Amino acid sequence: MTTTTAPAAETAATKPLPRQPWNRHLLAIAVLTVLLIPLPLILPPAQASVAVRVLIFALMSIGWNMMSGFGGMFSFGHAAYFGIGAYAGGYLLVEHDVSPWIGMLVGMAVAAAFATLIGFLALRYKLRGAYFALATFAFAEMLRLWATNSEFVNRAVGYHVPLRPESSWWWLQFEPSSANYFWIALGLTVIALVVSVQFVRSRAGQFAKAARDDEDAAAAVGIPVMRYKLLTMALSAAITAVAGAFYVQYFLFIDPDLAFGSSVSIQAILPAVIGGVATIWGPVIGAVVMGPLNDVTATILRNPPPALEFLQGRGGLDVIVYGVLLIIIVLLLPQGIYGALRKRWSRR
Amino acid sequence: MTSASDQDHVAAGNGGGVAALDPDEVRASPARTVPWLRIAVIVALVVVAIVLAYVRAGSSVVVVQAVTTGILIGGVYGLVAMGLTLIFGVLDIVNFAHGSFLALALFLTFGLTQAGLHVYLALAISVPAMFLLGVLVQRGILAGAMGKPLENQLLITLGISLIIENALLLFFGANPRSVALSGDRGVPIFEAVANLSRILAFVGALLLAGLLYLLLQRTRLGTAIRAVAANDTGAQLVGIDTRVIYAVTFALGTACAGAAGTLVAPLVTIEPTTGSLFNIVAFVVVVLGGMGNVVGALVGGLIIGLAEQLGGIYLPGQSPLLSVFIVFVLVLFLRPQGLFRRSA
Amino acid sequence: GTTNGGGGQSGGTIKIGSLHPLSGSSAADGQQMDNGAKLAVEAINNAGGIKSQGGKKLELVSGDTQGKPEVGQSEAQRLIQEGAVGLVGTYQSAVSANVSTVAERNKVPFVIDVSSADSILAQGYKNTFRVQPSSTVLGTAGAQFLDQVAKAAGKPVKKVAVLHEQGPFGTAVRDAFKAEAQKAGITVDPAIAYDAASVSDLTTQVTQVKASGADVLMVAGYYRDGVLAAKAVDTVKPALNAVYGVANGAFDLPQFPKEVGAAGEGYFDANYHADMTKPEMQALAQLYQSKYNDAIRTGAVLAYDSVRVIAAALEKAGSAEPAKVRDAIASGEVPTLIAGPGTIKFGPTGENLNATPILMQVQGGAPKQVFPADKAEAQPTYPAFKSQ
Amino acid sequence: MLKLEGLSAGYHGLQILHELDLRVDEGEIVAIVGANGAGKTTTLKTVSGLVKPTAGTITFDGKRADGVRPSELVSRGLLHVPEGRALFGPLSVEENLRMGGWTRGRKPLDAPLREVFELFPILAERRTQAAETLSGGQQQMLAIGRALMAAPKLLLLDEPSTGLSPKLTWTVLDAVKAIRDKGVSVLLVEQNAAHALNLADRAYVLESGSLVLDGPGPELARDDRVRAAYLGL
Amino acid sequence: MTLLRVENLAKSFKGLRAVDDVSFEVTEGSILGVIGPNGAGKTTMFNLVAGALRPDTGRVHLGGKEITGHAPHRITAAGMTRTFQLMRPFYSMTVLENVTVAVLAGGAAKRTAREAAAEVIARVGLDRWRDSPTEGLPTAALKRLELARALASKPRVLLLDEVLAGLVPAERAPVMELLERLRTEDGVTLVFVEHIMAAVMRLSDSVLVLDLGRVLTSGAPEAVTRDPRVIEAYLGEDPHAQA
Ligand SMILES: Nc1ncnc2c1ncn2[C@@H]1O[C@H](COP(=O)(O)OP(=O)(O)OP(=O)(O)O)[C@@H](O)[C@H]1O
Ligand SMILES: Nc1ncnc2c1ncn2[C@@H]1O[C@H](COP(=O)(O)OP(=O)(O)OP(=O)(O)O)[C@@H](O)[C@H]1O
Ligand SMILES: CC(C)C[C@H](N)C(=O)O
Ligand SMILES: [Mg+2]
Ligand SMILES: [Mg+2]
Repeated sequence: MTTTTAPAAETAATKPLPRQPWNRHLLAIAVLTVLLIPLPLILPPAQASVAVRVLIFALMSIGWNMMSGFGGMFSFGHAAYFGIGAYAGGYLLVEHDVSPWIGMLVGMAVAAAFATLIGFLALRYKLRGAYFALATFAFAEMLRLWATNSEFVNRAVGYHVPLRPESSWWWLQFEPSSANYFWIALGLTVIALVVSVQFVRSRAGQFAKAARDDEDAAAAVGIPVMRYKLLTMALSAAITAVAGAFYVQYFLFIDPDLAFGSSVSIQAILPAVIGGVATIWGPVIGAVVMGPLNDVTATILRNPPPALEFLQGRGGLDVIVYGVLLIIIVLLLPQGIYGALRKRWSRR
Repeated sequence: MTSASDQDHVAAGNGGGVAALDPDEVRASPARTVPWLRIAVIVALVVVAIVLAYVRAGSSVVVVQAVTTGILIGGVYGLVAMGLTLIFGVLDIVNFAHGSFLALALFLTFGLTQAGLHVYLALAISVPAMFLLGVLVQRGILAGAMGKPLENQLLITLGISLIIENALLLFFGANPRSVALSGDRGVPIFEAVANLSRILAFVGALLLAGLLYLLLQRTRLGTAIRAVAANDTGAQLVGIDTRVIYAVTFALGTACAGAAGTLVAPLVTIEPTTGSLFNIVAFVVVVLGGMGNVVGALVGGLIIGLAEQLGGIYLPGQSPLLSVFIVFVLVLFLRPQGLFRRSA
Repeated sequence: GTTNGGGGQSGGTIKIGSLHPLSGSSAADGQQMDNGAKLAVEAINNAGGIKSQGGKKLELVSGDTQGKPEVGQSEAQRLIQEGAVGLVGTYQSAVSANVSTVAERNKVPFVIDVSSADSILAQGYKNTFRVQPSSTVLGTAGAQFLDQVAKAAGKPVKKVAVLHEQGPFGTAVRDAFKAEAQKAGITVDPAIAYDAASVSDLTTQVTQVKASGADVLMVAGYYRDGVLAAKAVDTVKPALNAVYGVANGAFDLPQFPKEVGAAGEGYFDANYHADMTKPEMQALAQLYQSKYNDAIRTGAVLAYDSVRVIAAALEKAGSAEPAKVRDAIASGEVPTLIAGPGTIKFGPTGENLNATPILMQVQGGAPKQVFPADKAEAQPTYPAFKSQ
Repeated sequence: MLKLEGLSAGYHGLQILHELDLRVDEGEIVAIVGANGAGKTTTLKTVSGLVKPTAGTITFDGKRADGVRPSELVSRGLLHVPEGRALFGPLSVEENLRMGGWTRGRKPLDAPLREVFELFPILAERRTQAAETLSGGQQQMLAIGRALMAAPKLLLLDEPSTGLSPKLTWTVLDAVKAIRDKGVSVLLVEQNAAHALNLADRAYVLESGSLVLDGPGPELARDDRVRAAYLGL
Repeated sequence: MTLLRVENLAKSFKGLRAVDDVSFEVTEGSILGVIGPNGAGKTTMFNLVAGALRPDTGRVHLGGKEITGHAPHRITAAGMTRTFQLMRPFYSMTVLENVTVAVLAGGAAKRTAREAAAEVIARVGLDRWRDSPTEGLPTAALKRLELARALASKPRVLLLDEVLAGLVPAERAPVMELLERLRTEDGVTLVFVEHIMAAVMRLSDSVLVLDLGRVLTSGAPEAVTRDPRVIEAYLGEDPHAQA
């Protein structure tokens, strides 16, 4: 068939095709990176460590967003991939003295493979919506329970990363206040962001989005839906695994709960929802907002205004405030911060 | 009216003629038939599982006890899951705060028994009180997020649970409390024993499931709830005020948490976090039973209870929860919509 | 080097960080421990502060770990940032493991009050110390006490069934207990694990114990599951000579007999414990009761002792420089309110060399110290249950 | 019976309907015809309360009806059979119909049920079948039947013949006439303008959210502009 | 030359024979109209042919190769594409993006895909909506989008499920013209389900009538519509002409 011949009569002058935002996203990433590089040199060390935590948060969530946002497959079990990344790094380092960088790559590969397996089963058996979500959750829990009772990964004890006498890039270990941690985390996050931009603009990303919107229609236009869904899941898992692998090297300790616990899965969801699901910037913005929020509420309530003096030191109050803020943000900005902003812009 | 227009999308999707239906969706053609075959298969599988456990354990006492405990505790899981499944089925909310509502009911029950009331009489207060709270929470918070995606609801209810748990901590302190049932003792069942309070909780679960089933199938309110679950635009268009149904359904769900809280009060240590213990299992039960299906929740609870107890025999040294999740995933692969279909 | 150059000299006070689960599922213990630390600071300040530093007063800065390692980690970071020259905490082993790396890397001493996992001190860290006994010490001593008490009663133990939570704590206690018991010729079988975070009934497990014919049931776990175990034992009624906790989070607490009633009578617990025979301890218990309207738990006493460890080191070092405080802790010796053979004194790995448990038994509705004889408030009853 | 004055409405701040004036008298069939996307569905949704008007008034049966919830309007006798039908899929045919009688309260529904079955005998045959397993035409009949159960004074029908076989189209359109003959007013939107105009007592032509013509149905059917634009002749 | 051959196709849902022993052939470049009462099995038959459902028995050959039971995307790649009775756009995308995805799925290079998509859009007369989001698009535009997306994969056979339903008569004419052009200019073979008899009469070379899952009759349009069985089951006795 020839779509190129003879434009139909009803077409008037052809409008120029709309510009696409990808290169602008890449530019924004580049600018932001340059701006952020000096950050750890300015921040006091405590805030610098919050900044590293924010980046880990963002990284996890960028991964989640790829599968659940762009891919439309709601994962409630991203702890599985985070944990695989963390354990791959921890296990190889502690048991076999392998560099965490290699551990990271192995973690990515294993996480991607595991995601492909889960995805294949879940999609093969046509799990959808909440059923799919709970199935992913179940797999993460199975990993947690298995790790807790498996000699192979040191049971519930987990792994301590041995301290090295001196800083080393190869072993990914520096002075705790070293800016290198921030820079590495920043680098990894930037790579993940670029990967997600490239993914979304790629053939695969477009296919994944189409499959999310309507699986049957996607198949009907010729997209091998299963293949691209699995690809999306694998990529998503690999990114989140990087977060896990870095986490272990930064915090020097991992155990089954920290790696595979359900709160990890929630942490992967939180930034994306707060920032904006299925947007490039959502997870990052969400992480920047939610990462320090715990510390902020704790700090405010530790030195309460005189009227509330009696509340000082009462455990739980800061968590209450956190809960209230969480509800308010989600209610007021159901599409997330970036989602709301973008809507604003596009209105104008 | 964004929700009305969103809804239209859905309505157009499921009403526009047979061709709109997912070609692969399996469906029971006539409405409201009891799936006897499925029940028979489930029962048969359970029997096989028990026999295998017996072969494996070699001791009938342990297996009989595991089955007894599994059934009783499964009843409790079902009890907790019932309210959850109702909310899930009608409002499409994954209610993470359910366990906290249960904790609230535990503390309420504790307070009432301290004031001299018998535990089971506390039901007369805890159930209506939790119902009221449910109305307030739905109207006050969740109504603003109706029709929003799963993850938004999830975070909101997570926030609610953080607030409830920590408010309990703040006001009641962290020391564990307990409610004793006078005359609670072990009751022999074949070779096994079970506490009276557990048996009563189980009976309570059966009664509650029966009541909810009757409410949903036989009453005007129940019919309206099912209608809203099936198609809320349609429900509006026959004259049902969906706002009221949403609030009432959520409140019924929390009232179930209230009943569950009071019924399990003698079995558990009462702490602000006690309720969330049940959250994970309850979600599994809800999905297993088929979201929105009250009887499914009860059956799912029993299966999970048995899986947990028998799993300890099959996989010694592994956590019993592992077998719960294995059973869960296997069931999902066989029946991706849960064991029983939503409502109707 | 240290991230805080000045070493906590801000405002004329010296800051000590207290890190405990003030919310979450271990809040009851966490709050007790935080209170214990507060009382220690008050006592030291009332006695004239740190005399070698001109009577400088101590200030306790508290953090809430929520029982989560990652929160503990960031709170530790924050407290050090605020100028804490030493940390005490944290109750959960996983949290302490995380905090110990923070302490090590910032070179700020961290005195563990409660957290039993052996692995924490197996890392060769120089800045982490532990006042309470490790899981291994607890499990080993637990087996010895059981053997001795039973032999003394003329009914040597033949077979012990173990019911333990599946975390690092329960598993390590099980392993140590088993090894030591087998040395004494005791069979240990079966060993049944459960998930403390989610378990809601232990009847089947106790039935397994019953079927195994063991004469003693050893239980290593936390409070809630300890209560469940006691309830299950009451229901199933296995033919046991004793239910024997090792570092059990329930059996040595005053509220345990209140919660389970007569069913808890006779329960043993081999556990680190406040030495109620010491007048100073009795005074502290009274103070705690009047101030917080609650019975003091051993956790609070360990936190109290841990703060005193840091204070003594500040006194000895004559400086609030964390590195010097660390050295002073390592070489110091401090009296304790915990029942044990002597003072708190740390070995090369940071383990308290004099940390041992004692044996408690619920008698007349309250836990009593029953063994070794020099710490005993009452005689152990063995077999523990009259009916047998 | 129904009167729209200066009615405007839209979605998410985007205005679709522009100051409509429209009227339906007792016992009339009134049709709205218009191109795809003209706003026919939106008009019906606004009248039934599913979409909130941004300006103008709706009067139904002498009382204001704008800004009133759909459920309230139903109890006042205004019934809407929407595009897409909005049936209760898993419920049986009979349950769907009984739900239609919701606003009648606890009064027995056997009499109205019998009337619906008389109008659409196929529904009586399928009374225990789940609504979602019916064929397209049966679903349409069920949707109309469900609305009739509420004893409507005014029925809003949105494209009742879409996707129906020619034979079923006639069945449904005959039913509409029968309903009118029982004294129910009907406001009808129909993609098949020829059908609609021949059936209607009066009709309006809607173009881009504004009413541009009105008059007796058969008369409009002869109007050249209408023939060119909507009848494809 | 026969391009599409369907033999003895059957499919049951829980005992209901939705499609029962249906066979037919379509020659290259021809147009086959499929009619039948609601529930006759037309959409199900499309689902079987296009791979969305797996037949219980029977075979489907496309251009001499058997494609029975192949996954839908493979069938599309083999040259046969379908549209959906209810419009199913990719709702998060604009019209252009919808079609671009389909062009990409057809294997086109990324750099030229958008231009190619824009051309298809112009061709089906959707230019006005090209950059609009699909949400809130009028029915007519959505119908054309279905068509555009299907055309984007350059099919040899196009299966159209009620593309004209929901269009007012005036808007049917240009779509019908487009379909005719597809055949004459591009040589696409069309199989379409439609209830609007005017369109069936005008477009079809031959007509297949389904009833209760079986082939009731088939043949030239005029002959089929005079068949009393077709009148009884489908057209009805009404004297009015179909608009
Ligand atoms: N949910 C919605 N959100 C945004 N815009 C909408 C929505 N529904 C409809 N619209 C817009 O309103 C306009 C009118 O739509 P409406 O459905 O009322 O048309 P209609 O006359 O019923 O057309 P059709 O013949 O296609 O059913 C459409 O052009 C569409 O752009
Ligand atoms: N997934 C399914 N499960 C059960 N029955 C089905 C399923 N899909 C279709 N059917 C049944 O198969 C029969 C044929 O349906 P189909 O959709 O093919 O009809 P159709 O000819 O396209 O009708 P219409 O003209 O109304 O679109 C109907 O009776 C329908 O109820
Ligand atoms: C009961 C305690 C000795 C155990 C301690 N809370 C730990 O987690 O290690
Ligand atoms: Mg319309
Ligand atoms: Mg069809």
